[in-house]
Amino acid sequence: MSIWEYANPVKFMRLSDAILPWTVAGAAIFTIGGVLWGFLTPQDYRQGATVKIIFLHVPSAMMAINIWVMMLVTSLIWLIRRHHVSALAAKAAAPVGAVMTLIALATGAIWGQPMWGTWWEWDPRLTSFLVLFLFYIGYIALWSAIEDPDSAADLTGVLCLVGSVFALLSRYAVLFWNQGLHQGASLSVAPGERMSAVYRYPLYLSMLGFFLLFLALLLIRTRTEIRRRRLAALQARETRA
Amino acid sequence: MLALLRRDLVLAVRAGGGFGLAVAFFLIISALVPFGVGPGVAALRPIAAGILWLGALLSCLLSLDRIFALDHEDGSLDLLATAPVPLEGAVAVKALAHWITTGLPLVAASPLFGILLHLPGQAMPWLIISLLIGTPALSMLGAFGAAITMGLRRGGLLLSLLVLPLYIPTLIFGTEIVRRGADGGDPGTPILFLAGITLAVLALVPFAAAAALRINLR
Amino acid sequence: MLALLRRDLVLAVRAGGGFGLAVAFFLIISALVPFGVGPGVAALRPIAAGILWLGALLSCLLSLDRIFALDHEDGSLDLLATAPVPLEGAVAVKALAHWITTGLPLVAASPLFGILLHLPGQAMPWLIISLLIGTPALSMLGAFGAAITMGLRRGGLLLSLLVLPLYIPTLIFGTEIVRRGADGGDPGTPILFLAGITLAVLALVPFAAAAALRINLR
Amino acid sequence: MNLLSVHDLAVSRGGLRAVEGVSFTLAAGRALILRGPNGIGKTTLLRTIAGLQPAVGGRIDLAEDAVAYAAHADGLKGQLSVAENLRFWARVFGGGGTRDALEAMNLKALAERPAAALSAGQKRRLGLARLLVTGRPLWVLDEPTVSLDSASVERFGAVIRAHLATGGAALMASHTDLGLNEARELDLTPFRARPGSPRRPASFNEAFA
Amino acid sequence: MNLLSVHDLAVSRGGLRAVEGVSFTLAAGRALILRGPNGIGKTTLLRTIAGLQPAVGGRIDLAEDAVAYAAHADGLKGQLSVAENLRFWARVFGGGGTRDALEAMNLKALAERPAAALSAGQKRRLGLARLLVTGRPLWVLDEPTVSLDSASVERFGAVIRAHLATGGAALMASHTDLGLNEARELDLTPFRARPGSPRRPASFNEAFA
Ligand code: HEM
Ligand SMILES: Nc1ncnc2c1ncn2[C@@H]1O[C@H](COP(=O)(O)OP(=O)(O)OP(=O)(O)O)[C@@H](O)[C@H]1O
Ligand SMILES: Nc1ncnc2c1ncn2[C@@H]1O[C@H](COP(=O)(O)OP(=O)(O)OP(=O)(O)O)[C@@H](O)[C@H]1O
Ligand SMILES: [Mg+2]
Ligand SMILES: [Mg+2]
Repeated sequence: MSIWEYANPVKFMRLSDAILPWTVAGAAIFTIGGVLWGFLTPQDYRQGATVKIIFLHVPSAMMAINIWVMMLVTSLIWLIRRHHVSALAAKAAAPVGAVMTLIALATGAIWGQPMWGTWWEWDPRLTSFLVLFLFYIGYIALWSAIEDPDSAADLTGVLCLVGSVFALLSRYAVLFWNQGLHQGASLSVAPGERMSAVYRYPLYLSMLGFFLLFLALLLIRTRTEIRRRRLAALQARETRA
Repeated sequence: MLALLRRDLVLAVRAGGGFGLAVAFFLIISALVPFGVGPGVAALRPIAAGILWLGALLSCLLSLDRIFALDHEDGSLDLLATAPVPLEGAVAVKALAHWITTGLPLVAASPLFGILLHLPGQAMPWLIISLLIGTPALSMLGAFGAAITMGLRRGGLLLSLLVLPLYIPTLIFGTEIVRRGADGGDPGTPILFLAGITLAVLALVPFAAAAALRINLR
Repeated sequence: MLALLRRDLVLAVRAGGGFGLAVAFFLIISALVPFGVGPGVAALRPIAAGILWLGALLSCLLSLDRIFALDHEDGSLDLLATAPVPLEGAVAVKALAHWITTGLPLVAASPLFGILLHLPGQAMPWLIISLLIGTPALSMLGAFGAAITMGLRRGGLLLSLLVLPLYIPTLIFGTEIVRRGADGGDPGTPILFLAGITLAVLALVPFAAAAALRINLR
Repeated sequence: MNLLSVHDLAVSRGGLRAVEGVSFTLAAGRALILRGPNGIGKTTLLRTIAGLQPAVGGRIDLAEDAVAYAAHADGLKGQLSVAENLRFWARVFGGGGTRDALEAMNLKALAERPAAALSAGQKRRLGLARLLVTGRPLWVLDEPTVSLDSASVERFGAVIRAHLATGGAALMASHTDLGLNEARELDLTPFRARPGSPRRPASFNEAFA
Repeated sequence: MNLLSVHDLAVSRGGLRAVEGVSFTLAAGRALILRGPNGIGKTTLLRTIAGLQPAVGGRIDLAEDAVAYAAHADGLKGQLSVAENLRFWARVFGGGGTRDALEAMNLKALAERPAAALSAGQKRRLGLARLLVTGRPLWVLDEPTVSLDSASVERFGAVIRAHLATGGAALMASHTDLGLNEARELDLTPFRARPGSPRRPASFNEAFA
């Protein structure tokens, strides 16, 4: 059995058909459960109720990065092994990633208003996220601009490769750029170690929820994409004949 | 005429992005400026209005350069010139289509970029108003420049050389409105001037642009 | 290869302006910024380095968008792809030609614009050095973006959407060099980073760009 | 009734006269094919008659909004489908019948295909179909059968004949046989412009020659 | 010796196979003309053989750097003169003899004219003259005589014959008579690809159909 048979769109459809309901259900349960549990936690002594936004903010921020990594991997699979479903998965993931980035940015901004007194600060971490968002929309725009699906898949794949390198590079450049003005520990909440279990467990839960949410959306969007390609292919064949 | 408008809009949407593209470009410019001038509020606030207006100018430029050149290359312009629509009207419609795909989304999204660049809150409405009044003139003047440089193979830089000086009055009054708005001054006078410029441009420039097109078609 | 370089330079010169055009664009940008942000030394000095670098980015963008598209449309690229020159080499040569017509004149003229924008005197050499090191990367990355958007009819805005994010590291290190130079700091580290980026870009990006061209030619 | 009458026409390209002293008339129901070697000035003459450039001498009489012009570039937008392209021109010219036009040039099967995905001959067929939706009586065509296969050339001949039969006229330039035996031919070779300053220079090149 | 041999070739355009099962060989001194209706896949086949796109099936055997390709777009820069255009391609291909090439396609008189100021047929003549300066043995030509007047078509025939006589070969697609009686013809109509999923899909359209 060659690698191609294994990566067959029909097989993918069958497999995804089987696991999709479970993923959707898991996503619903864990996301809603995690966020709700988070909202029922006691108020932080320093930040008050605003801390609760962390249950949206951190999972979405993590997913935003992870989705780009996943796109890089699937793009590579497409470029090297010409696995069509893989290219479509990358295409399907991009808008989800962009929305996750947007959620992270928006919740961050909403959080920043009470915490820092400003909606936006050119903090290295926030800036890196903005840059990541730029890469996402460039990638999406390129997909939508090219008509021919094969060229579009190839070109976006190349862009994803080069873009990944530069996204990483930008992150370091941004850190370099804004060293002096970096927000002190007094402003930004200290990471994990000071976070008590009260917050940690609901956070883990909503992280899992967000991951499942992404998986469900990815599967649904990839399936739609496959169906659309199938329709286009049949139509093209009909007019050619 | 309506058919032309519809076609240009459809083309803008199909040829990648359409409405979102100008906003995205604006977002990038807003992100690049702090990289260039430094991240602090102190550095950004005073220049925010100017940068936002410059961004509008540039996104206009980048999207305008080929609106006539493409129609020229594929022969559409020859056919349009022999069609029963006045060329002046066609120019105006093309500028309108351009404004809808570039200027309008920009106006709508501008408060967001105002936040990014730390534009003071009380200046926001004025930013929107100034862009709303000013951007139609940008599209129309850009169309004029595009008509003049239509036959040239690499018009990009040359076009900006021709058009940017024409943008100066709009830029001056546009930023002045925002600046006065931010300082709590009275932006009435610059608004009047800006509106006057835009109206005059919309009324007169289509004729100049159509004349340039006719010359280039010969 | 040399023939290609020569042809591209001749074309750039004949197609209006050539060397002067980028400088003129730079001049306009330097002239527009004070209109946008206000004319005082206090307003201009802190942002001068950033504006100059942003101007370099933009003039690069405005002149790059069609370098492959034109060759594609008139069929030259098909012929070049079957010619006994590696496409990677052709890409590199085209980027080089672009740098000679845009980057180099900019580097040469930058002190003038530094004066216009009140850049402190001791920062001038650093401005020149940073541009000299950084602009080749801008041309090469721009060529990559142009190769990707080659087949699209209106690449302008999309190209900038793809390319400007790639310019971020160069922009950051480039302005940092000038800023440190102006403050009397040590610009050694950013210079090293900038040179590293440029070298890596020059070594690797031609392959990506040639791959994109091949895909677009199919 | 004459749809077009040309009297002592002189046209110029690049600042130099190409042909001069050309006179002919074209009545409804007639077709005229311009012949002549490469570079004699056929394209220039046709563009002048279509009103895209001014004549430098002589007179062109034709009704306003009578001309439909078709040249090498077909005025197609690659991102629009075949039907959309046609519909656009139908709207602009206030004509109609895109369905018949598609039928006439055998483009029915390709109607939903983006124009960028057509072969050379298919593009040309679409360019010719456009003529049908303009509703204009006088067709001015520059090498209309380039890239067409023989079946399409025949089809095109039938379209022209139908157009002539309904009171239209056609002025064409071509190097090949269009299969229109009823069409007159006019060889432009004898009208090649002779050097020598004309009374009133039409351009910089003539003014300083 | 065969300059080109094609075995069971399948080519695709827009993600769909156009023709498949095409086999032929082309020996030095021979010419082959591809025939077939519009849209059958002649251009696609020629581009595949020129190496501009990958074949989706079958084999193409030819020496490296043997092909000179010429299509509808002539690869001319309007701002360069005729001679400069030619000289550029001569340098790129390491060939030479631009003077002879100009002579052969009767472009001597136009040598200093910018290419933008040529008529359609003159441009095409320049595009064909380019073939002579490549020094390549295998010419792959897509509708080479479009826009040429009959004198130029004859001239082109003579050029091809001279190329064949010096050990070259030519593969052409055309709808018109090229005046090359010694050339073989190959009608592509019987090779039109039949729908049906191939073993290994070459594109999205085939993968999901
Ligand atoms: C628009 C703005 C913001 C963006 C793009 C952003 C982005 C991020 C990112 C990327 C992470 C890291 C997730 C991880 O690595 O685990 C994160 C975590 C976090 N952010 Fe934000 N953030 C923003 C605003 C804020 C604000 C205003 C605050 C609070 C004052 C804040 C507090 C936190 C906290 C407490 C964490 C979790 C701790 C950690 O895992 O390091 N963020 N944010
Ligand atoms: N800018 C210019 N300067 C000088 N001569 C020019 C210029 N542009 C075109 N010409 C010449 O004008 C003449 C008329 O060109 P035109 O395109 O009308 O010829 P044509 O009869 O249509 O030829 P073809 O059969 O090749 O299409 C040609 O000899 C051409 O070389
Ligand atoms: N993107 C696409 N999607 C689907 N079909 C396409 C696409 N691009 C081209 N085609 C089709 O591929 C086929 C082959 O085109 P090709 O240009 O090779 O034909 P050709 O034989 O050269 O025709 P002509 O004689 O008109 O030049 C045509 O039927 C064309 O419509
Ligand atoms: Mg002609
Ligand atoms: Mg063809």
